[in-house]
Amino acid sequence: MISLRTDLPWSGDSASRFIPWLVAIMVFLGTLAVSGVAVFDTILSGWSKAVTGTVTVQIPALPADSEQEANQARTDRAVKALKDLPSVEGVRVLANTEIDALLAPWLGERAAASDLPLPDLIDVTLVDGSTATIEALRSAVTTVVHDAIIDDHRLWFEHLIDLTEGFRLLTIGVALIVTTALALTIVYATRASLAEFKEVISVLHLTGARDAYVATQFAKRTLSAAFKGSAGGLVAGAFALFAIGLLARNVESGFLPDIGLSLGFWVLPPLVSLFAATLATVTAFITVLSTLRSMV
Amino acid sequence: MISLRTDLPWSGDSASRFIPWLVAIMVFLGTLAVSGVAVFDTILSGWSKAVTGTVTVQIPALPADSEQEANQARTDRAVKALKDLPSVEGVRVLANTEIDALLAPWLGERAAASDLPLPDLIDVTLVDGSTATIEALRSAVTTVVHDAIIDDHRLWFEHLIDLTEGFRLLTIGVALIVTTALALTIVYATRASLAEFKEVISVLHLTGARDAYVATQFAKRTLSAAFKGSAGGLVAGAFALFAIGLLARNVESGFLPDIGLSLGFWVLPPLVSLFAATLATVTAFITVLSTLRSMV
Amino acid sequence: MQIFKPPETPDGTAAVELKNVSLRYDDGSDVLSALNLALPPGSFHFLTGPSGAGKTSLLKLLYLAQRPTMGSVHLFGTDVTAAARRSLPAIRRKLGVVFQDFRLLQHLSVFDNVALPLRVAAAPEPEIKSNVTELLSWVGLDNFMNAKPAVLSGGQKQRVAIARAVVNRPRLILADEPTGSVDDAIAMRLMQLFIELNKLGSNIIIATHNEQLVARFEYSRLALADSALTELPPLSYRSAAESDQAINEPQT
Amino acid sequence: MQIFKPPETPDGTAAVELKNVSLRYDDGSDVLSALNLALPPGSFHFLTGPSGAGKTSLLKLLYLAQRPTMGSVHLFGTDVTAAARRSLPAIRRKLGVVFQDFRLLQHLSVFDNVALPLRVAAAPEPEIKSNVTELLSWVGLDNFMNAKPAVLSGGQKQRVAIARAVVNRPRLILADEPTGSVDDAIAMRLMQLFIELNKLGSNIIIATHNEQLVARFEYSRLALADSALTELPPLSYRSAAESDQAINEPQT
Ligand SMILES: Nc1ncnc2c1ncn2[C@@H]1O[C@H](COP(=O)(O)OP(=O)(O)OP(=O)(O)O)[C@@H](O)[C@H]1O
Ligand SMILES: Nc1ncnc2c1ncn2[C@@H]1O[C@H](COP(=O)(O)OP(=O)(O)OP(=O)(O)O)[C@@H](O)[C@H]1O
Ligand SMILES: [Mg+2]
Ligand SMILES: [Mg+2]
Repeated sequence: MISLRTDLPWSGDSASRFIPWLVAIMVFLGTLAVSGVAVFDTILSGWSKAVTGTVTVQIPALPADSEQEANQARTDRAVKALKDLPSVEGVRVLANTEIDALLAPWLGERAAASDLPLPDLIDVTLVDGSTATIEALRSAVTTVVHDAIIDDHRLWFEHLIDLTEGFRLLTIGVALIVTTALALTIVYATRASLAEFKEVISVLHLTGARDAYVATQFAKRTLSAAFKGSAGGLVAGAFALFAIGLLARNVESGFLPDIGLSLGFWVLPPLVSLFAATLATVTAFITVLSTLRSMV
Repeated sequence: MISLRTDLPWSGDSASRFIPWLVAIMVFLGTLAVSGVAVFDTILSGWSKAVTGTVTVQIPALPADSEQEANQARTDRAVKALKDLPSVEGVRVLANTEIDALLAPWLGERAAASDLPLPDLIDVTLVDGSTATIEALRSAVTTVVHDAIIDDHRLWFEHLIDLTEGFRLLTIGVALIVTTALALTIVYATRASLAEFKEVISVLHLTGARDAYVATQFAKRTLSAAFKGSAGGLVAGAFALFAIGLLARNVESGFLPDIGLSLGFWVLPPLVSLFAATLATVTAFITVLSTLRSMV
Repeated sequence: MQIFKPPETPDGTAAVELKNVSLRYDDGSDVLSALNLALPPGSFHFLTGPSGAGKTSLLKLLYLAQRPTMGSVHLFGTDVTAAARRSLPAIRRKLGVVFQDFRLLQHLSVFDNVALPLRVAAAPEPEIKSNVTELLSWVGLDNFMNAKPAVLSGGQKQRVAIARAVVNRPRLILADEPTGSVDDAIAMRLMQLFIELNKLGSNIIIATHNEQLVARFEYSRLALADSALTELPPLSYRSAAESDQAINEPQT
Repeated sequence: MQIFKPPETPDGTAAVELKNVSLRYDDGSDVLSALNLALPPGSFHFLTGPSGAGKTSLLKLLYLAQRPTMGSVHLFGTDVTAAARRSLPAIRRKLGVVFQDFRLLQHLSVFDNVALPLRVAAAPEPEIKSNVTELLSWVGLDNFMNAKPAVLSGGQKQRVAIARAVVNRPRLILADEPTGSVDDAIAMRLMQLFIELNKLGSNIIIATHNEQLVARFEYSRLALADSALTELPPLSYRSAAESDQAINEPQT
């Protein structure tokens, strides 16, 4: 009976005005963030380990009338130059059978049997996380073999993974910063609202009200405000996710792993919304109780 | 003299508590957004139009002992199947000289001169924006030529562009939503603070103060609060940009165009910050004046 | 001419006791210094003194809005200066306070303002309704039950404040200038309310600088001056026939 | 015994004029109905009436915080009910108002509160300093210049409110119960202030229900009752020797 009554003004103070907005923004960004992270994770685990940090260097064969040894010397020079680079972990010259396998789709099974001068291929494994090495590598190799070709497609792909991983981290970082800022703002909002109600609270106290009586009213108020905002944020977030979904459909399914069914995409947003509402309420309750304790 | 004095409480009200936070969040997200958009733009114009919506279909040559006509028939079958697909705009069989040019880096200048059975290559132009066609294409082609190979790397790249473009749009969208929400919140904050000061303002009025006297004090207050927040947001944004910079360095320069020197990356964030502070101040000034007019 | 006499006050533990109480605000000199006082249960006193003498400050000590800088305050045998914060609400529910500046809750109706002490103490709603209604009609505000304080006149606000202070039949009523904003007729009617409650056993302390009012009642005075408290006999001067008349034909 | 007499009031345009003024709040019946009044420049009146009669409401009409439901209000020859919003500040600067609930700005010091009307009118700072200081020492608050209103006693707040109302020598002073929170000695001193200002030419209207106070002055009364206004002669009853004494030996 009494607990349903309100001795606090239910509108017009900072907390009740701001908390819904703050929680809404928090839930909106949180929803985007967890979904984004979930999507990035799925993409990453799809692309995953298949791609290792390798580059292929191709040493074109000299015209047939040159000596066989000259070809071998060119390849050796390139291997030596590569081995000298600090960013190179391992170097391996592909056997002719491997080259045949690579060329098979282009030239059919009989490529190896032909008298065609096949290029030598060198598999270069790079030191983990080494950056900007492709140019160094290119210049090192072309210095010794001017017409060597660096096939860096795999590296590109790997960098793509790096970039996605970066976006993932950035998303988490932004979400954390924004969430912290907004949680702090809720503390401020509650304090502001307590300050505004100082007079009312003091009258309640002097009339014999207990702290719990006052704090419960505040917490309920905040809970209702937070749920309002949280629902709004969830709806806005859902719209944004729908937009992302459209985007993702635009990208061929072979390129991006299927993200529609991943757990994070559908389960996490409501959890975020619940978390935000709870965070706001608990924050408000603690702030109120500790402030009340310092009053007469 | 008088304009420097304040008859309004300078702290403890909603506006002065919240506006710095709100503006800070706005500037932070705005900074990330414009920088993000600038980066995406640079990347996109770097990758740009070089890549068109094409797929290459490769019809391997039959063993040399088969008839020449059989090869031609396979290619014709594939072309017909491709032309029947709604998602295909144009189909073009590459001339032998073009194939020679493509193979030159692999096989040297003399490939065409050799008796090697070269594959036929078909350039397929896809209808703009058609999605999920690669599988349809693959199945259509392999039904008629079982060992046809679809080279969809270019398509992948194009999809990458689509994805980046999507991120760009999403960034703009999120920035717009958050900015609007925060601008609204500033209107509310100002109204709340006017409501809190109703008594003070009424006393000022009754003492003979003009609207401009009151509104100017509010606008100055908001301006100072907004600049405080805007500076904070800019600093936080700079840190985030620094983090992005580290990420970008991690990605090889050949893959991502150089983003460090692009205009947007360095000029826009301060503009965002100025914009946010101005928006807050003007919003507050208008809100105050229109509210004052409705008072006695 | 009717002079109001105090009832016999029974002996027993003092209802209100100050032991060597001093009060000094942060930055100043003593507002109250070394006060000693013991009021028996059922007493009725005026608290007088010039503006700024410390009347409100003394009442604040009694209604636990302020702790003394030195000494101790005892209410109904409990040392409230030493009491745990937890136990204060129970003590406060035995007090009724009329604040000098009313302190009505602006967002609550007149009815809800007066009902507040009962609600805080979880009284049953029907009891609240009958008590509050009766009291509001006694102070002449039956027509303002649902009005917000903002629309009331100064005197009307004061009457709401008084009704709120006495609605839960407190054992100690502390009224700070309770008749400062009303005319003489209503003042006498409000005094009558305090007298009735006093007859039912409540201790009453009324801070006032209205000498004409004090003069009409044969109640002792607690006089504050120069930070010290002196207990004085009732004012001998008494004004006139109007007092009778005012009480017998109250105006609203 | 000294009885204060009003100065001769010069003829001319009425300083304050009500023409058939009625006031009704949103939801109720007429608080004021069909009032007519014309006060010559330099007049001094008490405004009396029981609690809730509409004294504050009438003053609100005069200080432009409320528009009449019907009729027109004229100040110094200007029809303020018809005046553009832009021109109101200029008129308000000729008014000094003591609000019944003081309305001090809590975040400003006593000095700044009193200085407010001068600052709003862009008076030079040295003039502000000397005027405010002189006035504060007259009302006995020299020691509270830098205090915030929250730490003042009820009577001290009232004196700050009065000082703020009169600091810019307004042509019309409207005081709502200006002596309700102070003792008789200070009340007489404050009345002396109003009398001095009246002698310098200000019109004065003091709303009060303190009959003892009214009785000491030979000023006419404007009596509000049942929504109507009657101009009554000065109260014949006069209380005693204390008035002389209070004015000649003011206490702080
Ligand atoms: N919170 C406070 N902080 C500092 N000083 C205070 C505070 N409250 C009151 N005072 C000072 O203590 C003195 C006594 O104030 P108090 O309100 O008790 O007087 P009072 O007797 O009630 O006067 P009045 O009749 O005018 O209401 C005053 O000088 C006042 O300025
Ligand atoms: N803003 C308002 N809205 C509605 N009714 C109001 C408003 N202000 C005053 N009233 C009503 O108008 C009547 C007159 O009020 P007013 O304050 O003018 O009385 P007063 O003569 O000043 O009384 P007091 O001596 O008690 O201060 C009262 O019944 C009051 O409830
Ligand atoms: Mg007091
Ligand atoms: Mg009034």
